[in-house]
Amino acid sequence: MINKVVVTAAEAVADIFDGAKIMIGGFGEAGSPIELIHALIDQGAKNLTVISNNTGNGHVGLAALIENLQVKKMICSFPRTAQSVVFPELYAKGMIELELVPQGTLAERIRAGGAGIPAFYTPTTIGTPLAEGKEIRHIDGKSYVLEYALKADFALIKCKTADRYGNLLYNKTARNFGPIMCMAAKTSIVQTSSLVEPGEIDPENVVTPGIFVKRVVKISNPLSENQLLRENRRYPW
Amino acid sequence: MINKVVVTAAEAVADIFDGAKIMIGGFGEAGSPIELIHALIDQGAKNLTVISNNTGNGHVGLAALIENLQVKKMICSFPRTAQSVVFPELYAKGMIELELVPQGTLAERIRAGGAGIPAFYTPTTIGTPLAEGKEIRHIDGKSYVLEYALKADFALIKCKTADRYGNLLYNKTARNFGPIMCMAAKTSIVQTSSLVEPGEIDPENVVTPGIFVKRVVKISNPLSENQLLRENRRYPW
Amino acid sequence: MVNIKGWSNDEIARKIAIDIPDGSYVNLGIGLPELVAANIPEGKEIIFHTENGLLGVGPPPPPGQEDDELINAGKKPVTAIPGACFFHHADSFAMIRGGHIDYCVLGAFQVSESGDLANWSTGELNAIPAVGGAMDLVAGVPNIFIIMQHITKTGQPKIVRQCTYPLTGRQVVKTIYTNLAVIDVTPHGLEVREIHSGMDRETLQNLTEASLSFRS
Amino acid sequence: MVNIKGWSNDEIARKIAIDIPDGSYVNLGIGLPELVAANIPEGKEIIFHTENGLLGVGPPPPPGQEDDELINAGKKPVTAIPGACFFHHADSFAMIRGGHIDYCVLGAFQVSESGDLANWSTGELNAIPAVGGAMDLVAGVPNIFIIMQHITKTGQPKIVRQCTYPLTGRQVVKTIYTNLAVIDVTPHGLEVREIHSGMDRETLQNLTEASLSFRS
Repeated sequence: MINKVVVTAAEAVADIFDGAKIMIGGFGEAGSPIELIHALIDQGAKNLTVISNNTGNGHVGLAALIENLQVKKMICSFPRTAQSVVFPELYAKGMIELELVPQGTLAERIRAGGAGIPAFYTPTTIGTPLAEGKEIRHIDGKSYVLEYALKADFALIKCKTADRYGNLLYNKTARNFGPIMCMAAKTSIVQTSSLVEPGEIDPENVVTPGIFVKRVVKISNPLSENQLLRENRRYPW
Repeated sequence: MINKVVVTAAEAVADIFDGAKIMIGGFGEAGSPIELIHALIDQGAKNLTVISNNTGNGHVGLAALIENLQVKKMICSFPRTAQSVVFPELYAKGMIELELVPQGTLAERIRAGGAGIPAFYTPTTIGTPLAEGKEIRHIDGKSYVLEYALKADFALIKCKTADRYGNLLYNKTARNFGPIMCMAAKTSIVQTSSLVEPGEIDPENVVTPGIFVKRVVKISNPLSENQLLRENRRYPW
Repeated sequence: MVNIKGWSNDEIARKIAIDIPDGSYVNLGIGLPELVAANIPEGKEIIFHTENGLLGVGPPPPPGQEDDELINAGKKPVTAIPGACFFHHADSFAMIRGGHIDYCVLGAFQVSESGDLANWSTGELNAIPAVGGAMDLVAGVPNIFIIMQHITKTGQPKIVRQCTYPLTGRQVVKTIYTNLAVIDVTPHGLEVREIHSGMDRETLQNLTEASLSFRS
Repeated sequence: MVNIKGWSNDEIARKIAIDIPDGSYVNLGIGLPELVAANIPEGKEIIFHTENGLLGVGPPPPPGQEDDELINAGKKPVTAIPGACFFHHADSFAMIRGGHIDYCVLGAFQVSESGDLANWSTGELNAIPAVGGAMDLVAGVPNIFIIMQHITKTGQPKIVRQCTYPLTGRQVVKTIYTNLAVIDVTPHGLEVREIHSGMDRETLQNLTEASLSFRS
């Protein structure tokens, strides 16, 4: 029987290795798999390359992972937000690398990684410093840059509802990068608030088909990053 | 107020012009927008380029459009099926052109057309006659062919449920090419069995967001192609 | 420096809201552009897109009813209108890059006379670069409107011959809405469509590095 | 020509079903390959994918309960298991091209000793070319199994040195299951893993153009 459910977040992230490339879902707080990230902090893997839209807030979740010096390099579109303090400090000290990618190109590179498309052309960044050094091609009178697929060893994703096959539903704008990161990672690890029987999710409504998911962990009441920020919490606590 | 509903199929296809490029949804009978195609036969536009996975069955729907000599060229992956008689005959006589595209490349080219990606690399067809004459590129030790996006002036699509914004739900495997063709056509025309108020479709479950749809026509009880084939019907009747 | 304040931010946003046709799909940048949503004239239906995965953004929720997982690109809580839909990031940017979003309203550091836009980096050496979705928006959306103050806080022109800050995109801006004027970017250069009643042409030109023509 | 019939189609399909590991995602080609689904051993859970947009294909429906809009790639009516999901064609081929489908079982006109596959066209001049999803499947799925008769109806070998028909893909076949033998494509050529009890090595080699080695 196919059963992708593992019992604890610790078990789910146990095989993440030093130097791994990890996609982490979320757009700001929405969709950030905070329990899985904290489990990864406990686990301790180092020299990670993290692909995520932002760099975390305060001293919890992704920011705490960075603060714990487990991340060698960030690939993201917007590394500073109002409440992002850890990354800017380490970046200023030259202690963390950054590959800046426009948000749509980031999404498309991840989707390409999952879809077996090794590279594609896009109009985004043409005429800007971010196109420098990239191959440019003219198609039907317009210019485009060549961009390569992004893949990862692991993805850490948060969703709302899952079944044992790994079929997923998300919650509102917390969906964001979850579906495409599940596609692009060799081992997608998903935390879900609710676990249901196969068939309880209408087959017409499945957002992430189970084929893209390797492990599911139930986290019934995930922490709210905003709440933790208001309380000035730090992980590890 | 945004209201994409038009009353008749005739009205919905009225501005399709001679020489237009038209995507037509469906995989065999499933998802074939038979009423819209018949309206296009009544309307009479000629020299059409049709992008569709197959070439129709018997003498109704897409096959009838071809039989009526309105189609100059087919772009498809599988132009012959058990019940396809019209296309083979015209093709043998040199009366219709064919661009043969592997099914996954066809889907990805259509999706690229809708997503603003002008071209991409794919492993499909490498080492086969269908890669002849195409640009080949080596990426990370593997070979890929360059494929270009497909766009269209119109798309004719069948769905199950729609609202006045053009948000769509499909039925089972009749979904197939519908969502990506809606993305890739300038004017997407959709026939729906059921029309509901905005908000009646759960925003988490919308398959085609309304932004990709221009016109919606209600066809409450669409004809069954299989039924018409069993009855040996021909359009126009 | 001139002491004229010109139109309020809401008045500028209102002008944009009037210029966006009924039935348009619109993406609003973070900050000033967000004012456009509240200024849509009665009877006009505009669908707002936020690149983090929602088409049909509604007004902000009442206090206490915020949902951490229903936010806009600026990470502020929003609501969803009836008829809204959620989707993932690749689909969201397919809407943008594919030319399906009709209008996008953005802020700017600088706009050049040929419509070049600089709005993501002031090029300071130690600043952390952050681009978000701005470059995708200007590459994909056919109508880019800029909302901004006409000059910087220190009195420097923001409408310039050539941008000195790193570009977001080349020849992408269609119309600039400032507190002092509404200016179209045309093949023949910048053309002032409307000027604040407290302004004269000469003063406006003095506050603008690029040269302006005036619709008569 | 040899009169041995060898294994029945169901027996061949059963061998494939045994070789596919529990929990695999599998795509079955049209025709003979479809027999694999009915031959999965008790207790093994396999998820079947059909490229026209369904993961979790179930058995055929009872007569009279067919649904024209619930079909497989061969356009035959199917059912969907609990836990199935529907998706569009681009997502479906993302599963294939992206390497997410573990196994694919296909028919063949010819297989070469290096694992080249020809299964979409006999290259006849007046035939209408039709390729469907075959080239995508062999380009994307890591394990391609072939199910076929060992020789053609006219006695010609189908396992050849070089395919003479147009290729579907180069060096893509992993294992060939015929009515007479199970043959792995290895870096050292074709290696017979199992041979039908009514066959001897020499006869099998005589029915095979490519040269075979035998696992001792």
